[in-house]
Amino acid sequence: MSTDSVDEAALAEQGVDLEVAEKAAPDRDYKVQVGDPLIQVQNLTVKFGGLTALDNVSFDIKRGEILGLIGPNGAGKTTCFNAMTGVYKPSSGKVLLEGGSIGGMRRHKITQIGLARTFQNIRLFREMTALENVVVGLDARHRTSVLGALVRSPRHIREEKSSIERGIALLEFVGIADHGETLAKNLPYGYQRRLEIARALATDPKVLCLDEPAAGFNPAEKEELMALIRTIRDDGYTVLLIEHDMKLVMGVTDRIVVLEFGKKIADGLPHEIREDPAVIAAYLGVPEDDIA
Amino acid sequence: MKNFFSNLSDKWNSLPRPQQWAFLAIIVVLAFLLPVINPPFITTEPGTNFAITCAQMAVYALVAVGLNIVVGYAGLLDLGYVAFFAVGSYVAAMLTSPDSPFLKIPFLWTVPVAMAVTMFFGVILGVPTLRLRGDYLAIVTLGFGEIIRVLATIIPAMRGQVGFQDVGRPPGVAEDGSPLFANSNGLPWYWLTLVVIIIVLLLVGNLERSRVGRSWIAIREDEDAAEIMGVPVFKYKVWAFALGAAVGGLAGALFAGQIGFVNNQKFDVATSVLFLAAVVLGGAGNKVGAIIGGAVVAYIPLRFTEIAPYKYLIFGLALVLLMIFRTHGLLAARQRLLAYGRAAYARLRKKPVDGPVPTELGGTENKGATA
Amino acid sequence: MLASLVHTLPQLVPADGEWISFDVVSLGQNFWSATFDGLTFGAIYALVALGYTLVYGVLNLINFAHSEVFIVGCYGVIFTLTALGFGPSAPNLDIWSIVLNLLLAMLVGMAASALTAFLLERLAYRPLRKKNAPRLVFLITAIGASFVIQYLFYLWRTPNPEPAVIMFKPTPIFDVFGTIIDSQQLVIVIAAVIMMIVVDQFIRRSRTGRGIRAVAQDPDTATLMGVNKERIIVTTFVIGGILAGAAALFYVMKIPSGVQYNGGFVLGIKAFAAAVLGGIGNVRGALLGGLLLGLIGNYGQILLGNSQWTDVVAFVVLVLVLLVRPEGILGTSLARSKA
Amino acid sequence: SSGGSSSAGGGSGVNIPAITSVDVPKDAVLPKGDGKATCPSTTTIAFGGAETGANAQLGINIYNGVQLAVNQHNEANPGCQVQFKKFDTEGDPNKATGPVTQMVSDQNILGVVGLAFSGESKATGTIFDDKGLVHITPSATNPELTTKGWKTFFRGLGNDAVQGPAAAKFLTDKLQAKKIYVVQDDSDYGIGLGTSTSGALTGGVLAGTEKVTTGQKDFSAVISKIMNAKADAVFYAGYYAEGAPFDQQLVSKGFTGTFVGPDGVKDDQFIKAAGDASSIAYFTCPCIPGELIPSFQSEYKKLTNAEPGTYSIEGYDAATVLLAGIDAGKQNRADLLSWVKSYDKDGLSKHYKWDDKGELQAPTVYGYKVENGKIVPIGAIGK
Amino acid sequence: MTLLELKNVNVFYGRIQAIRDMSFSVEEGEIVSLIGANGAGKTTTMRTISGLLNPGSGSITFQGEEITKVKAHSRVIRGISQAPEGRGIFPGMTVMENLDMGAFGRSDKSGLAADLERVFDLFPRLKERQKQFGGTMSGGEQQMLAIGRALMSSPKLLLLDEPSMGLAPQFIRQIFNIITEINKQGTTILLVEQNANQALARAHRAFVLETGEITQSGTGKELLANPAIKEAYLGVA
Ligand SMILES: Nc1ncnc2c1ncn2[C@@H]1O[C@H](COP(=O)(O)OP(=O)(O)OP(=O)(O)O)[C@@H](O)[C@H]1O
Ligand SMILES: Nc1ncnc2c1ncn2[C@@H]1O[C@H](COP(=O)(O)OP(=O)(O)OP(=O)(O)O)[C@@H](O)[C@H]1O
Ligand SMILES: [Mg+2]
Ligand SMILES: [Mg+2]
Repeated sequence: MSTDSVDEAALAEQGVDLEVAEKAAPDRDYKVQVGDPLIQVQNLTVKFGGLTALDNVSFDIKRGEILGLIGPNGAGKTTCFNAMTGVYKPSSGKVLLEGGSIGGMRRHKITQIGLARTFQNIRLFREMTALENVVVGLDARHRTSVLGALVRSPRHIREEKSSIERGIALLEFVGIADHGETLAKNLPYGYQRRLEIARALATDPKVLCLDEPAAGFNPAEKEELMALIRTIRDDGYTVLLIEHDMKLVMGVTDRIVVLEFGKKIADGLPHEIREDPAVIAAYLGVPEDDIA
Repeated sequence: MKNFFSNLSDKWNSLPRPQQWAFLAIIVVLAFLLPVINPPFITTEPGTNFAITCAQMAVYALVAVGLNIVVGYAGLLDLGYVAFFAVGSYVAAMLTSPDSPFLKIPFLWTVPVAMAVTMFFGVILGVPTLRLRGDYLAIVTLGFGEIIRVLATIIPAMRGQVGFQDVGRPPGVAEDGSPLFANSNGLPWYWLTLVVIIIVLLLVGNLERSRVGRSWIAIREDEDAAEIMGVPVFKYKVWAFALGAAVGGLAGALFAGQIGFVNNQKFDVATSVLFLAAVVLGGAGNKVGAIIGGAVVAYIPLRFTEIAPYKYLIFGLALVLLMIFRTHGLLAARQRLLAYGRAAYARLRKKPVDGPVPTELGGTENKGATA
Repeated sequence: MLASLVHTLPQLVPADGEWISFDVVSLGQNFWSATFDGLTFGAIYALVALGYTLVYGVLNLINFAHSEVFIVGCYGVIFTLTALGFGPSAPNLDIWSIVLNLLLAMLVGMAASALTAFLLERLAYRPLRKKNAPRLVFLITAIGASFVIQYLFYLWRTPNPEPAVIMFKPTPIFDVFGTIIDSQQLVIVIAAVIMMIVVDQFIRRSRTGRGIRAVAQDPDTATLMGVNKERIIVTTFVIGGILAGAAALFYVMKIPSGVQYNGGFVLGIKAFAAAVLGGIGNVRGALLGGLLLGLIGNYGQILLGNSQWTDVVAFVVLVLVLLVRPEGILGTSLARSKA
Repeated sequence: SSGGSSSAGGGSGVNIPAITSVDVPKDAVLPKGDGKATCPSTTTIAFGGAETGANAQLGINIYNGVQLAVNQHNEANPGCQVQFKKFDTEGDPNKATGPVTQMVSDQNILGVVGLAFSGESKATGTIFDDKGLVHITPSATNPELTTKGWKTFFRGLGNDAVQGPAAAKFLTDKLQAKKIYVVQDDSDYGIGLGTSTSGALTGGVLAGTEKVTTGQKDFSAVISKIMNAKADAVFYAGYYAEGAPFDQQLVSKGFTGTFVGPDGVKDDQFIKAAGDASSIAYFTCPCIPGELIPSFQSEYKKLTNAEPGTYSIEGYDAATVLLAGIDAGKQNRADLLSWVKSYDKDGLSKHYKWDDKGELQAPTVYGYKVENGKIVPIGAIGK
Repeated sequence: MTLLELKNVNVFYGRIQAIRDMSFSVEEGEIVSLIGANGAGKTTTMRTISGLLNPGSGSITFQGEEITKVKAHSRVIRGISQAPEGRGIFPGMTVMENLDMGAFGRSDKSGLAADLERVFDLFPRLKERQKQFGGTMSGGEQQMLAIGRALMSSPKLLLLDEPSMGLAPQFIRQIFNIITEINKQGTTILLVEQNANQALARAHRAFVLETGEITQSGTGKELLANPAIKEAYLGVA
């Protein structure tokens, strides 16, 4: 698409780095409206044997927002993620993306229709370079067939070239472009986390789910990450964020859902959550200043 | 030795493209001339005709290239790959040998038929089993290999150990009026197989540097993560199986033609395992390595026929020692998975992180206007 | 062209209907003897399968050379018995001297197998572990080592089978539905099952057993818990070897003239299949898989009237089981087995 | 235990005495010739067959016979030192092409003894034929081999079409078996021989047929069928590698009938491996008992430190045919080929004269049995 | 008394040098913190001390004895225990078995029951889930298990690699209290933390690691007050 239709100045004011954004996701609509629900989680329940890890949980993720998902250890956050992305089959309830159910869909399909994620325990393709990792993500949107690849069809060439442009742009976006040729397994932990984000972004998702992306970061690094997440949102992505670092969560999210023992106990704006006595009792448990 | 090889791949990668091509051309010419030169120490004569040795090395190399797709790229441990080789051989034999009741077609036509049939077998085997993980797949494929061999034994039309004689050959006569592709004339067979290898290599290279190759490697690295990143895991596994099978079938057909005789003896687990050894020896995932591995595996026993009882002892020792001293295979250089990766990495290396994006790839036009 | 192809197709099926004819009558007649023989072989498969399973559990490695560990044990047994004066005719010994001699042979067989397994681990695998070799490389090394061991015996013992050594004439013990179970079958099955139970309990309950399971799951962390990884690995190989040595004695009892330089290969593959059938990495699975495979093969062979079918039937059943239960019958691995 | 006891077991019921000598043709051609031969020092004959692999013993038996012939020839003929080269095919048709091509391309090789097995012979006959290199197989018995129109192929012994009926006759007449079970392996050889034998067993004496596999070690399923059929004789068409454990297991399950095997089973290795069980065994073989020819036996033993094995003498005789041609001045391939074609003389083991297909005109089949742990001949059993 | 001492240690991954000429010591009874950015080499240092990595050169002494060449498992028996980065839970063992593994190399079994009691007191969740497989525990629960397991070995020197990673806020504070507590009971602790505030506040001494080298050292309080460190590691609040 051409950039003419976009009010560049206005976007720039919002802090959107147009160049990167265009390269990373050329088909994206930058002028997103925060508002209508993009994902609806409806009465989701997941059981493991006798344990109900997720108990009748419902919430919406609205287009263009950063939704925080918090709760004590073992509350069911990762489980919720897994149920949304097709890793676990929910015992009951469903997940809708833009009104359509994604229940029973194959996992790679779920990604292709716009739900991408990172892993709490990093799972990169260790023997691939950083750039290649990102390009695998980009391939989710590509349509070259095996035959096309075999004979180097024009589409293959076109897609390969754009892969590299977009791949490099994404690496730049998360700040590890100069490690593009390094094997993923040899990247330091923090860079691996960034690479995971880049790879997930590469699938050009409607919703990006981040599972504890700041784990293992020091406060300074966390701040960079916050900036990065904001930029991602500003670029038009919707973000679902699981994180234990309250400063990060409070600083970056637009809205927060709180789980405890598999149940939703709160859902609101950050400042509301911060003062919610149930949340304080269940989770925060400590006066603010002690965390920082 | 270790340094020699790793330096080699480093050096190789740092060479500019034209120089790489020039080197490749020299290597290819040398490869073609190998049986003609018949180098003294290397030759397998007087035990075995060297041109035939070369032809068999080439067939093994081709097999290894095919198996490398399955094992090296997609990481699917296939212990029954010989089954595809067998199917290819039998297709060629049954469609050309006078011993077969089937209709006869010219030998060269059997090659695409063999590939199609083996591909079909690959899919038949793959669809039910490729959902199995890791070594469960290994034993199932091993079983499949055995089943194919045993069926060749018990189905009367497959003629068991009696086999098919006078398998067809490509057309052409030599000066003395004898067929050019006689079973005893290794040279044309070798050259034919070499040409086939080069074509297959180019095609496999194309796959490797595409979303197909990347998907395979991603599956090998972490199947779940690959799927969640949008890779249709099952589909690409079946593709790996089918394409690998097709190359195996191709090699089988050529082998049948060169030997001129097909029976059930060659297609046992031990041979399967040798094929696998070829791939790993060369460096799993590296197609050039696979070629070298295949050639070595075929070569060693033939080289030592004069000390016949010791040849497999030597072979076994060579395997163990090579693996201990070249743990990642002879050519451990990793595969490149991007079609325009060289330029991309060069760009990443040269460029300060925040600098403007050069457009040397010509993929996008420079928009100029940035806020 | 297509028409003539189709026309020739029926030729694949022989006219006399031999392609698949179920000899149900024969199976009925031979059912019990097939069962007992199947169980005896199954017990032998199971013991060998344990070696695969244990090593697989700890190193995630298909130890292809385990069939050679087994065959070396067979040579050990044969040599001992020959030295003790056993030969091609069953000796006239009282039961206690037979038992004593057999125990001695078993000990030697176990020692030979265990030593082979130990050397294999030391000389072939350990250098690879030091270099963090990928799994496939271990597999190929195993194959190479397999060749080496086979051909050492080939050179030493010629390609011919060893002369038969007969330990005792099986005496009938039970009569089940007209089929006689003899002392040999009984000894083999009972002894094998007892050994399996001992190993199972050892893995589950002993400290070393816990170490084995820890290394199986996460070698680095196991080390951080004070587990001597190298020793655990060696121990595992040696246990596998000891069991293979026991299997060797039973095998020689059953097939006195079956010891040959390459004689382990086919049995090894069957045992490996048995391990997978039961759920590789699972000790009880090995027993179950072994017995099942022995039975299935024997029934199939009789039902279909050609020994070739043994393998086909066995593998078809294996595939079917895996399709239904992708992790084998008893699924969970050594690593996951509960205490 | 009910299997054999109900009927008179062939092994115990019939006693066929061993013979202690065979007639050696008086004017048999021997390798040493007249001692006056001359030939270029490059003159070579070759052996092709299995030196390694599971059935290597047969190949070893043969090339020792050939080696003996060459040695005797060279000792006696200072003017004609024939070289001898061995080519290992492992008995595998797929591996034979390379060595055979090497043989035919070595112009010094004028004649070949081999190949040893039927399968490999089939796979390579055309190569010999193309290059006009004469070869005499001392052991490949598949009848099909002479139907291919090869001009260079000669068979130095009777084929399976001769042996099968002879074996059938031996079983029913001499051994007086009433219920015969035919078991064949999956080799070219076993299938051919098994089929021709069971085909010749007419009049209801065939109790059943069964197939086993090369490499099989456990025969319990087959054996329970045999026992249930109450057979009193088993004919095993295959090689000793499977034949020995089969026989051993048969006996240990209580079988008391007769076990008959063909040339592929007739080997000392059979007795070694089967142990006591081998005492019920008889053999048929289109081969002559070389050990009964004292001159041959002692010379062979001197060379190899072992008794002559199956086909040793056939190898020796075949080599002699070739050497005699060389001595007679047939010192190129074409000449030597026509020499063999028109050959009509006695060898140590039999008369050598081939028909136009390359089959011997008058092959004989011998019977053997096991006595005191040794294979001993019991005389000719077929024409 | 000096418990642990590193002298001129260099560590390589293939051709990459991860630790450069590192020397420092840990006195008995101390809490020493290592802080540094991602990839600075903190984990590498820990793994070198516990013996999972072998230094290319340099020496490590523990209780006055040279242990550079001592195998990792023997170091555990000598009293060095590590809760590794990434937790290292045995996924196929139950929670209880995982805890048992912690005591694998322990020679005195006397205090075992008391130690188990203490772990269960600290993390009641573990007590609830004794029979659950380690691999199915949530991230934070696994972290608790890893720390609990390390405590079960009652070590002389406890190496903790990012113990607070993945823990909910209420647990983070608790974890640091526990660390202080264990230390008071006599265990020396070497702590790697990204939560630099807490790590420095609790440490007697601390080092800052940058690309494999120690660039700053001092007491926890000193470093906490250092503006450069504040900027680099503590974030501008
Ligand atoms: N496969 C499983 N089997 C049994 N229990 C499980 C399984 N997976 C998760 N659980 C349990 O379900 C609960 C929720 O786990 P989940 O991983 O969703 O927690 P979480 O909210 O992500 O916690 P954390 O912040 O610690 O990562 C936990 O108590 C966990 O032990
Ligand atoms: N296996 C390996 N192979 C090659 N390089 C490695 C390997 N492991 C780590 N490295 C490199 O060594 C350096 C130090 O890594 P280390 O894991 O010790 O850092 P760290 O300080 O623990 O970082 P983090 O805070 O991310 O955990 C990094 O540059 C990393 O890329
Ligand atoms: Mg979680
Ligand atoms: Mg770290």
